[in-house]
Amino acid sequence: MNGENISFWEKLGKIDRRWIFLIIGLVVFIPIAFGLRMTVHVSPAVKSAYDTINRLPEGSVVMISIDYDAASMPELQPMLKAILRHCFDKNLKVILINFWPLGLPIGNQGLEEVAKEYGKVYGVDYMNLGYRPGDIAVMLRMGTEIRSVFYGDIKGTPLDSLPMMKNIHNYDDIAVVVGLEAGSMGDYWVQYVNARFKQDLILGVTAVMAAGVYPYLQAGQIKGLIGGLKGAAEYEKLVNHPAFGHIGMASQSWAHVAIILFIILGNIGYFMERRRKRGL
Amino acid sequence: MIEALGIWVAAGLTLAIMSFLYGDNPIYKFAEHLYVGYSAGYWLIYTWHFTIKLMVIQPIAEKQPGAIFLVIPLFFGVLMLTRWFPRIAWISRWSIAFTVGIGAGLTLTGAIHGYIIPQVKATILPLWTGNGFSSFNNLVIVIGVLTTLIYFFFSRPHTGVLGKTSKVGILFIMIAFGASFGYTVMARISLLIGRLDFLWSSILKLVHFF
Amino acid sequence: MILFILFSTITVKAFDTPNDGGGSITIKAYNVPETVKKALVYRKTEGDTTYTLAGVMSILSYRYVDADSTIKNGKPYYYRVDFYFPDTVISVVSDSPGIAYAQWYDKSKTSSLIFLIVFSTLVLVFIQLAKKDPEGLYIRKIPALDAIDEAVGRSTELGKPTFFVHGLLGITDAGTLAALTILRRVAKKVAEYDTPILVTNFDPIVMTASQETVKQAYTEAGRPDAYNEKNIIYLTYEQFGYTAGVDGLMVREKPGAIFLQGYFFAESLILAETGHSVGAIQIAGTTAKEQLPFFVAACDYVLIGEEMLAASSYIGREPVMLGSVKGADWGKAFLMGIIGIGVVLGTVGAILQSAGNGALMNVFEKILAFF
Amino acid sequence: MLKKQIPLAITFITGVIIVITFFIPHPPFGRLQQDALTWYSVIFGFTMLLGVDSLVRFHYRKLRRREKGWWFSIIFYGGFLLSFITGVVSEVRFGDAFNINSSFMYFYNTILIPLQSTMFALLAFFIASASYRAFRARNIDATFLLVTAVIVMLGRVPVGYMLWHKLPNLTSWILNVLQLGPMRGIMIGIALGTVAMSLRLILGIERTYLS
Repeated sequence: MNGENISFWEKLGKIDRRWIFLIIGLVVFIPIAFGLRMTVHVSPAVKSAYDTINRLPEGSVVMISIDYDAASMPELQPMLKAILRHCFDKNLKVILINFWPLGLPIGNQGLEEVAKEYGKVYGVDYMNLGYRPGDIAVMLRMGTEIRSVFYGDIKGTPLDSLPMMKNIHNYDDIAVVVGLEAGSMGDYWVQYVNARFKQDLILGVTAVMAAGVYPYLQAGQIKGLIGGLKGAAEYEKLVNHPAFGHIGMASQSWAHVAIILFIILGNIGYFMERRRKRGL
Repeated sequence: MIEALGIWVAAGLTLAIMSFLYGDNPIYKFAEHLYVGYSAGYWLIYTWHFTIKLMVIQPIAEKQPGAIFLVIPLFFGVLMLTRWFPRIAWISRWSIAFTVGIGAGLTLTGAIHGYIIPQVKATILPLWTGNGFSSFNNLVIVIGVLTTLIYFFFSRPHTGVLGKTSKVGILFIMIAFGASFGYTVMARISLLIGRLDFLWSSILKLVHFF
Repeated sequence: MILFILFSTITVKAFDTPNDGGGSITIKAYNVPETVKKALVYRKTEGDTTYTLAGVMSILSYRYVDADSTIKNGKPYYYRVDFYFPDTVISVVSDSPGIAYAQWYDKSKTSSLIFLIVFSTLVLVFIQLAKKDPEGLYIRKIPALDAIDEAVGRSTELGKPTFFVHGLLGITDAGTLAALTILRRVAKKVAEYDTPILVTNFDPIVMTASQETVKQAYTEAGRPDAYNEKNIIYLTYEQFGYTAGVDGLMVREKPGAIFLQGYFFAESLILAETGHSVGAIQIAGTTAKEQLPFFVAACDYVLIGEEMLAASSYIGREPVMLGSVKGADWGKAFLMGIIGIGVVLGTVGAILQSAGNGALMNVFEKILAFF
Repeated sequence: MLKKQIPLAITFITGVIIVITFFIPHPPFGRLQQDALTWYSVIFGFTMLLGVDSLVRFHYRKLRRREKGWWFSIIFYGGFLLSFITGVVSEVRFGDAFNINSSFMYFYNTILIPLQSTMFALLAFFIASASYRAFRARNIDATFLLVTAVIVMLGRVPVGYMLWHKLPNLTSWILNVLQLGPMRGIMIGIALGTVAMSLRLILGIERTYLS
């Protein structure tokens, strides 16, 4: 092959992939480092989730279920924080529950962080039930009495010694359950808890799952749906606390554009090369 | 202090893994060996706690009904360990055969009841729904399923009509792959956003600490 | 008085839950007005003087399945359901007691049983036919399987090792078992060419099965002495730990051929891109439909879903195996026929229904419900 | 022969029993499928020892022979012992190594989580390099793949809406209708192949690891 014949475009077609890595890294990193934000358009599904919580009278109880682990943290943790801010801002009481044992420390960390911001007191304004194995069985038994599954909270403190838990026994005492889902627990919340106990439900899911859960919203089985980082950004906008989701959406958009530009450049290089080969 | 140390370690490990993007290097090698070693130990503990302790020891200790049948897996489990003794290592094939039998039985019924029947049922769609667009959608779905299945015909040459339909099938398959690929990009970028944000905030925290 | 008549139309029936192993009674309420806010189910049995709370009835389906651990088969249980209206509570007692039984056959699985019988018969019949007449058997080209020999050959020429990377599921997964068949072919070639192989495993049981497989392949190639168990290693049962480990081995050993076979999750692309960067020929195969696009994008050859499961027949070309593939194809044709007939029936039914005749549509819906 | 016939018989009997009991809800058969999964896990638990043994020996060999990069094997042992020892200690102290206050979980958080999430996050880079290299309109198949991927990618972010406000709708039509058929076809194919394979295994026709 004659080196001089290789045009700029063709060189581009065979570029060291580390340049691509660098560009993707920068495109994602710059909005984070400089706090660049993207305007976010709120979708009806997220608005409806927000309205459901916003309508609750002061002192109502919201149960948030942490059904994810570290792998889905980037998408679901911003949702958790935005929802917690909404609840604490409206003086609602929060109960955290876990169905993924490895999500325990992650959920607790988010809860403590936001509670501190609002000066909330453990056991009075919020608490964490922790994890019990049994999935569906746990969900169903909470329909009659939470204490039949959770004898104590995450640290083993008996529920009755926490002031806020005095009058909370089952789903009748919980206004809304918010399920943050990276797997199949969301389906169980809908099929068991919503169907049997008519419990109001909101789901926050990873972007990959959103399309699969959408039918629940259409069927009215859930009150709202927050999907992926984009959904988290929308919720942040609603609670007037643009945080990670907003920054993330800027990175996200730029990264998509960058990848599409790569594809276009790659194809130009490919066609230039083919034209030259035909010409020879 | 412990907290700062934790942040240092977590941020350091994050950078160490990312250095793999540039190429293999001692820092990545360090993180990789630590990862493999640590997680191998982690899963050993996990297996002990969630499998041996909760599925074997506890049911037997509490004399749960049916606990007696645990003798079966215990027997085959011990046989598996004959692999440590080359002369009788062949006995471990019995245990492999047992697990294969379980697998074959479960996947046979699972594939029929859990996949084939419901998916076929979902594909039996009327091509006229009273609405032009949704009728068209049903048609697209039915054609997509049938042509794709034709592509997976093995015992006949793909020529003539069979060949043409299987060509349509492969185009449908390519569309599905493209959609699936494009759909996943968003989630993958989110992961990187999460990681870089963690890294940046750790740096800010550490700068603040000193 | 009018209200009383309205409420008195509610009836409650208690009956054995069908298709189960006993110990469960279903309570169903009929003609429930929509104004009901909540419905609680109470249970009483012989010797009890009062009813005890059993649970909350869904007010969407008006059904409650009572599977309390105290329920014994063959014993009558009486039920009372309290319906909470905005201003009053109405109690309705079931007209007859419910008695739980265990069933010997699950009727809801009849469609599966029929398919199982049809499919097994087809496979068995074609296996018998193949034994009698092995001549007329054909299997279409699967390029990824043809490429195995080429890949191992090239790896040998370059003096580089061959890597076989197992997926993440255990031996209960059909894809893993198919991977073992492919491993056998790869190992046989490797033994013939006398080139190094490394097999990485995520699952320890798969590791033991791989060791047996490779050992057999070396024996088949006439070189049992060259087999070394230490080349078939377990790494860790942690998804990304496994990925990190395999990536590390790839960049250091620089294999000439890489086989990524089995059920993969998100790590598929990390492995395939790293393999590509070291310049290896890559042949992937998976039944994980979500990961197929990534393998298609990053590997040289890909076994798409069912192609992987047909690998053993393709490689071995034994009449019995090819017969089973032919039988499975007829099973496929059978399903396509059912889909075709169903679609025609549904379409004609829908057109007739819009013309005012719903009879065929009823038949169509009955057939669907049977599935 | 003992070495071949017994394993085949074990697979046959186990497989047939599991298939038949699938249709029988009556105890004790109704729970057999679930029990079989538990049995599988228990055997898995034992085999885990073989796996870890193989891994530990792999690194021991490297150390003993002073193979290239042998000292990284020391890091391997360090990591392994760290989780193993803190696991055993936590299991004794709390009766449950997975207690949130245990040292085992502390190291899980500081070591395993960052490693796991970063490894996962590398996908963002690889998905970019793979699209750049592989998405070329070489032929009609590749063009279909490429065009669909680009549309869906754009349709999922705000930028796509700015380019053409109907793009999100087109994307959801592709996801809900166009790709549904082939995905379902692939799944039915895999399920059929699985059934055929399981039948071959139960009947002893397919015996990769035995003969």
